[in-house]
Amino acid sequence: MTEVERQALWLSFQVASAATLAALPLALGLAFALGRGRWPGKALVEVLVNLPLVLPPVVIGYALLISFGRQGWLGRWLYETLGITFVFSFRGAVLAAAVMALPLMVRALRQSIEAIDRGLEAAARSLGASRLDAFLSVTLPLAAPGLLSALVLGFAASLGEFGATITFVSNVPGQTQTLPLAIYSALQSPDGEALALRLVMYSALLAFVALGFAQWSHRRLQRWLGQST
Amino acid sequence: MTEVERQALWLSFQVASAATLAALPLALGLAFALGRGRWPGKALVEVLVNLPLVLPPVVIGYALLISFGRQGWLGRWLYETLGITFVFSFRGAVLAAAVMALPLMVRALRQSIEAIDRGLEAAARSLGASRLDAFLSVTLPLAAPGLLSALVLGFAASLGEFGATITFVSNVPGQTQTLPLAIYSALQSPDGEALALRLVMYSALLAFVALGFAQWSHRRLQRWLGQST
Amino acid sequence: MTLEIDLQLARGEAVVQARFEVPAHGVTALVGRSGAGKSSVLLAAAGLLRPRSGRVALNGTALFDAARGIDLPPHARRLGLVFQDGRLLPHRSVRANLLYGAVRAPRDASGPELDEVVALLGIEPLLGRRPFQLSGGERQRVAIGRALLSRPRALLMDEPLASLDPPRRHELLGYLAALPARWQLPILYVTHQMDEVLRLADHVVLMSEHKVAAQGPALALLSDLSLGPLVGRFEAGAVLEGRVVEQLADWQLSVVQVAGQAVTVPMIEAPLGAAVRLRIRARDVALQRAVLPSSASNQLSGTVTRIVEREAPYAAVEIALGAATAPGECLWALVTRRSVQSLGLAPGQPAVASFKAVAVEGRATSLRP
Amino acid sequence: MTLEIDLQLARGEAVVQARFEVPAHGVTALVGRSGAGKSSVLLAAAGLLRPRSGRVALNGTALFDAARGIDLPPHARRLGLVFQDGRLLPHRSVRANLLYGAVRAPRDASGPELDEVVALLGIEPLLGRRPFQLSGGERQRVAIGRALLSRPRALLMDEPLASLDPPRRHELLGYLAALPARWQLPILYVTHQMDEVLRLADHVVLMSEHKVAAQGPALALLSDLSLGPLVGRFEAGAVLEGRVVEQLADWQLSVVQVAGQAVTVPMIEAPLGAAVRLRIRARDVALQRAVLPSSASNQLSGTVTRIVEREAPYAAVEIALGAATAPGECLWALVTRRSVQSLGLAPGQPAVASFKAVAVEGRATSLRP
Amino acid sequence: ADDEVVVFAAASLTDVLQAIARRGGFEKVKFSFASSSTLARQIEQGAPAQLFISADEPWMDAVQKAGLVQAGSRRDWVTNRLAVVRPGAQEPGTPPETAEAVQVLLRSVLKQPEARIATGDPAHVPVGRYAQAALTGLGLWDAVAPRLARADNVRNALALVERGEAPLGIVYRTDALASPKVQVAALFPAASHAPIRYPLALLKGATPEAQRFAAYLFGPEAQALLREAGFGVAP
Ligand SMILES: Nc1ncnc2c1ncn2[C@@H]1O[C@H](COP(=O)(O)OP(=O)(O)OP(=O)(O)O)[C@@H](O)[C@H]1O
Ligand SMILES: Nc1ncnc2c1ncn2[C@@H]1O[C@H](COP(=O)(O)OP(=O)(O)OP(=O)(O)O)[C@@H](O)[C@H]1O
Ligand code: MOO
Ligand SMILES: [Mg+2]
Ligand SMILES: [Mg+2]
Repeated sequence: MTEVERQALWLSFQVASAATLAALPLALGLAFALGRGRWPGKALVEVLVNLPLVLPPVVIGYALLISFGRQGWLGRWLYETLGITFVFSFRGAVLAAAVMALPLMVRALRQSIEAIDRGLEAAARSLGASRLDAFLSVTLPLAAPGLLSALVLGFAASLGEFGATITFVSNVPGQTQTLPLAIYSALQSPDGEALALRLVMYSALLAFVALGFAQWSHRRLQRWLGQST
Repeated sequence: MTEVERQALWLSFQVASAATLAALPLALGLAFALGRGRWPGKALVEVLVNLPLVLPPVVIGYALLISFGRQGWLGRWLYETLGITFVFSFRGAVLAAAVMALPLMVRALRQSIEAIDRGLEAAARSLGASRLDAFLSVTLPLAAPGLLSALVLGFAASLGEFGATITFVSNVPGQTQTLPLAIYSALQSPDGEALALRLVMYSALLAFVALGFAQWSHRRLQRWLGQST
Repeated sequence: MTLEIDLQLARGEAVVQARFEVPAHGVTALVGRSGAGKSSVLLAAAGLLRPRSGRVALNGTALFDAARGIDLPPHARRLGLVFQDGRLLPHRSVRANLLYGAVRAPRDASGPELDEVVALLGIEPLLGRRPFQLSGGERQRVAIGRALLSRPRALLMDEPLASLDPPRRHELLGYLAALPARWQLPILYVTHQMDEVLRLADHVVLMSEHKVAAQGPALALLSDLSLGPLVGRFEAGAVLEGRVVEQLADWQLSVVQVAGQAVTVPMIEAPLGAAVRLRIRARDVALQRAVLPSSASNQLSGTVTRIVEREAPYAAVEIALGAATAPGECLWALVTRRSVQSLGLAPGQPAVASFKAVAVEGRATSLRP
Repeated sequence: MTLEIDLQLARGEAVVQARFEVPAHGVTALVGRSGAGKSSVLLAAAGLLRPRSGRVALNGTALFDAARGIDLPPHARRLGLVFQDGRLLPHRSVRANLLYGAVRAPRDASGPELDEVVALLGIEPLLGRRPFQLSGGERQRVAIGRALLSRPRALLMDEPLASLDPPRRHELLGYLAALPARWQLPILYVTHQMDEVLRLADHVVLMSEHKVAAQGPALALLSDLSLGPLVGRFEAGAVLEGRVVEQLADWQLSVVQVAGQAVTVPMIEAPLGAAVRLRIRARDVALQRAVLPSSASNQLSGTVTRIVEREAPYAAVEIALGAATAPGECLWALVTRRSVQSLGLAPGQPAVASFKAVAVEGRATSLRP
Repeated sequence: ADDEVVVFAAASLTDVLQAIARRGGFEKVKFSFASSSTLARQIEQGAPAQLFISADEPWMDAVQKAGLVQAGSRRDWVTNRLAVVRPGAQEPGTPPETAEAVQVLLRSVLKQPEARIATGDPAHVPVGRYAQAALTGLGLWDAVAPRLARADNVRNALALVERGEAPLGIVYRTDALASPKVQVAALFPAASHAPIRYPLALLKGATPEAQRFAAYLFGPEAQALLREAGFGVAP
């Protein structure tokens, strides 16, 4: 494994992990709000959340670039007030991956939350739990399979994210060049196929480990929650 | 709306619908096998199914080209025995979109299937339903929320699919130029942003309609299945 | 802590209407045929179903008042609900389920402690298990324990003992009967088992077709044989009121004076002079013209006040033990119509009601005001 | 159609062991304390839990045989299981739930029809509803109907009437009692209600701590007061066997001859001479030294054969009506210990057992071989 | 990392630029390869690039118009030729460079039903635009247009030919030479389209190291490598 390969692998892992964790709280909030509530503007939020799924990633990258770029309306404000920049940095790669992973995570969580027997929450409420308490102590743990699913999906999608990342943060080895970008670069050379294949293997390996871990957790989870005969 | 735009919109709709429907039976089978069974090679299949999520779409497109191209090992066989070709055709665009959508659909279905109380299947079995019968008459209808989720995800992801499609079938206006390809194409010209924005609007509109429909079905579904208090 | 309930509640196409009080002291039984609306009333009282209109109040403070726009959220009501369908939290151990409400109760709330409840319910070996690893009856016991431990201000119990074995049921009934006085805790208790009503209830509310069909002190209501079709043929009976006059510790028997006559019953733990209630089912009472030597150690003289023909071959005969037909001094006997004729029973005639000591369920009421 | 059960079944850390037969004709009650293993046995018999070892056979044909590697899938066993927890299919209407098994049954299988079952269960107005729109008892009724309509070869019922009101329970018990003879359908029936055992069961299997503790004809088992702690204090009793000798249609009474003595009971629909069984609970029987004029129209002379001291103040007294202590000719009386003394009862002494006609539950057995 | 030099370069230059940087020992030089449009947009949004090499003049124009280019630093770096390629190993000898040769090749493909000619999308990929111009000049555009497989970059077009999915492709000579799986069947006459030029410019904030690298790119060592790869050196 060359230094560049190692860098890409490690960076991908970091970006995917960070993006997944960063998106999780937002995804949870959205899943709950979309799955349970009825409020004005819900349809709009729903479409917004899902846009990254529906539009080509390049468009999302471009949208991020013009909002979070240092010349962008949000980016400038963030830079001037907090000194944070996103473009062309690790942070940006995380942002791009998180945005792309968000709709998948929201859906997984939402599906789980909607499947929960609300009678159990009612029981918790009658035992003295406030709405928030019941959410945290009943809904959330019971949504664990969805949470796991969301984490796997988020991690996998972040791992594979390409279009938005390259458009938003460019393709600088060691800084923003994740595995997919490295693979892209390798494929640009006519004799890069061997390298590309090697990088693909790393990706697959990472996926294998992540999926294996998810599978293992899931089995434990199922054993833990039990199933009637 | 110009003719080209209309074509792209209509084609996108067709490709996304066809891909979603084509992937559904396979996704169902995989979701059931992965969610319920324990069999050798399961981990491998799991990784294979998820590869399109983990790898950059271009790689998937390239892999499709290698296998399903007319010179590819599978493609040649299909062409010689059945006369079917995929490259440069609508069919190819559908295949690419379906492959990319598959992991998302499998996960949605699987999550739903795993959440079903197996005691209900047991009840059906004791009432005279064979395993398959119980699957069709109990598991499947109870997985309806997951099915809906899978359809929405599949449709949305197919709608947004870009990298694999362009690599596999390239851009043949009217045959394979879906909205993302048109948007991408527009974005490549320094003055194409207005056009790109218009195309993005169409995509968002399509997504809006699809999500609205899903939401509506979902509400009906929930009312139909009921929830305890 | 009186629980006042007055509500109109849409349930599918039906509208459930209920208006009654659950008095501070004692158990109020809510009975009625399947689908009558009992569970709906409990859920609405607990704040889990929203009534169309009406008012629910605890000790005069509104928990729900449609007119005044009050609707306390369920957790603020602090009513301990035992659901008909259990509803244990599947992701928590039995212990954690039991303590779920307890840790959320206000510090100063009082109620039984974990050890006491665990011992009562016999669920010590199950504490580390998860709900899916329990049998049906074990689940039901945990659900009862969970509600008891949540230190509620009133208990709403929906057929809590339906799948428990007789010895456990017997034990729990005794425990539940003592709760209201011990913790100032009104209990609203749904059941289909008339023996539970007989043992537990001071007040009875009978629902029929989504409405309250009758209500009143258990005393009066259970004596009303006309309600038989709703509560079952054999279970109706009467409640006598009296005072303990003798404790036969050797025999484990108590003697209670009712309307000037002595009734021997299985030992009631109460001091001499304590007021007690005796529940005697109509089917357990035989009639004769005179006092006879028999193991039916109770033979009370009285006057036939009413004879109600029930579906053949049955007839119900009311016997007043004292001067008037005051509740608490009347017995009902369920006999065959032929016996009515062969004994020559008729209103105004004297008669002797005989029943065995073992047929009597006695309970001290002295703790009540 | 005899159902043979012999299995060892791991359940968590416990191992449930059961070996008994459910005879072709009649109802076999499976009783025992909560957690004893009753539901586990039913689930295993139906093929929904896999025993460690053992054999389950219907009419001699193995459904499961660990030794021979036979394990028929649940649907091929065709045993109608009423689950303790209902398990209606939430996505189907009540009607579709009822018919789920029916449409899957072989054409030539026999059993009751939809209309009959719907009328019996009183669920006509619910047919178009979905399970979540039903009350607890309504759900339970649909679950019973579903199993009945699946045209099973045997019925396994797990506390099927636990949340039904007394009138419905009464009606259903009558219906269920007639099923075995009507459709050649053995029934294995789990319950905690001893009155259900008394009314239904011909055979009783008693489980305790995951094992079969006792089994036998209901006759013998229910007369065995030593099992009281497991089945509850007041419910034990005896079963008398006799023949109808007179039908008093006017009074709706039947006279049955038992061991040469006449017993008057509520009308049993059976021809003169038909064999019948009478169930009489120990708590309903009073003892005296001689025949007395009372509405307790049954006063049977016999001999005290045993006196068993129960927890104070109770004692159980066995009275043989005929010459020997044959089951079917013995009564038990639950009386206070003081009565034993005051009446001077002792083994070998004559005594008169008195009980009211209304206390007897009679049932024709003539349809049985 | 402060003294790092970030170079934004068109993806089709990946190989040769890396080789040149290696030869010159520019360890501090980091590349970001992507399509020219992506890079140009990023530069407009303040990307910390110091040198931009575009495969396409309009995008360099856009960056220049945005005022991000160091005055006077824009130069054409290399040139390229448009080649017709077909699957198969490279053959020795020089391919024909006549209009006729190109026409014969293309017509033979047009005769096969369903056969397609792979190239970049004329709508936005530079190679496609040059191909369109050249084909129009040769009077073949109307016939060829419906038979084009429009890839989103040169590499993908080349891949279609490499895999034999398209019997012919129109790509840059450099791409053709780099691939062992295609052979150059003909070159478009140089006059059949506007010259293919890759403009290079130093961006605002370029460090001396960046200037040194830019200068090196025009030096003899770099030029040798460029010629080896098939590029023409800009006049
Ligand atoms: N899924 C399970 N995992 C582990 N142990 C279990 C499981 N289900 C039941 N048990 C245990 O197995 C034993 C038998 O349970 P079973 O459900 O058969 O009892 P039961 O006789 O039907 O009781 P009940 O009258 O309460 O329904 C009990 O000790 C119970 O705790
Ligand atoms: N979710 C629902 N939607 C519509 N109707 C319902 C719903 N739940 C119950 N009902 C109906 O409301 C009525 C009252 O139901 P409820 O559950 O209160 O009855 P219950 O008295 O508790 O009966 P049971 O003794 O069978 O538990 C019944 O007619 C029932 O069919
Ligand atoms: O390197 Mo390009 O900008 O894809 O021709
Ligand atoms: Mg109810
Ligand atoms: Mg059970």
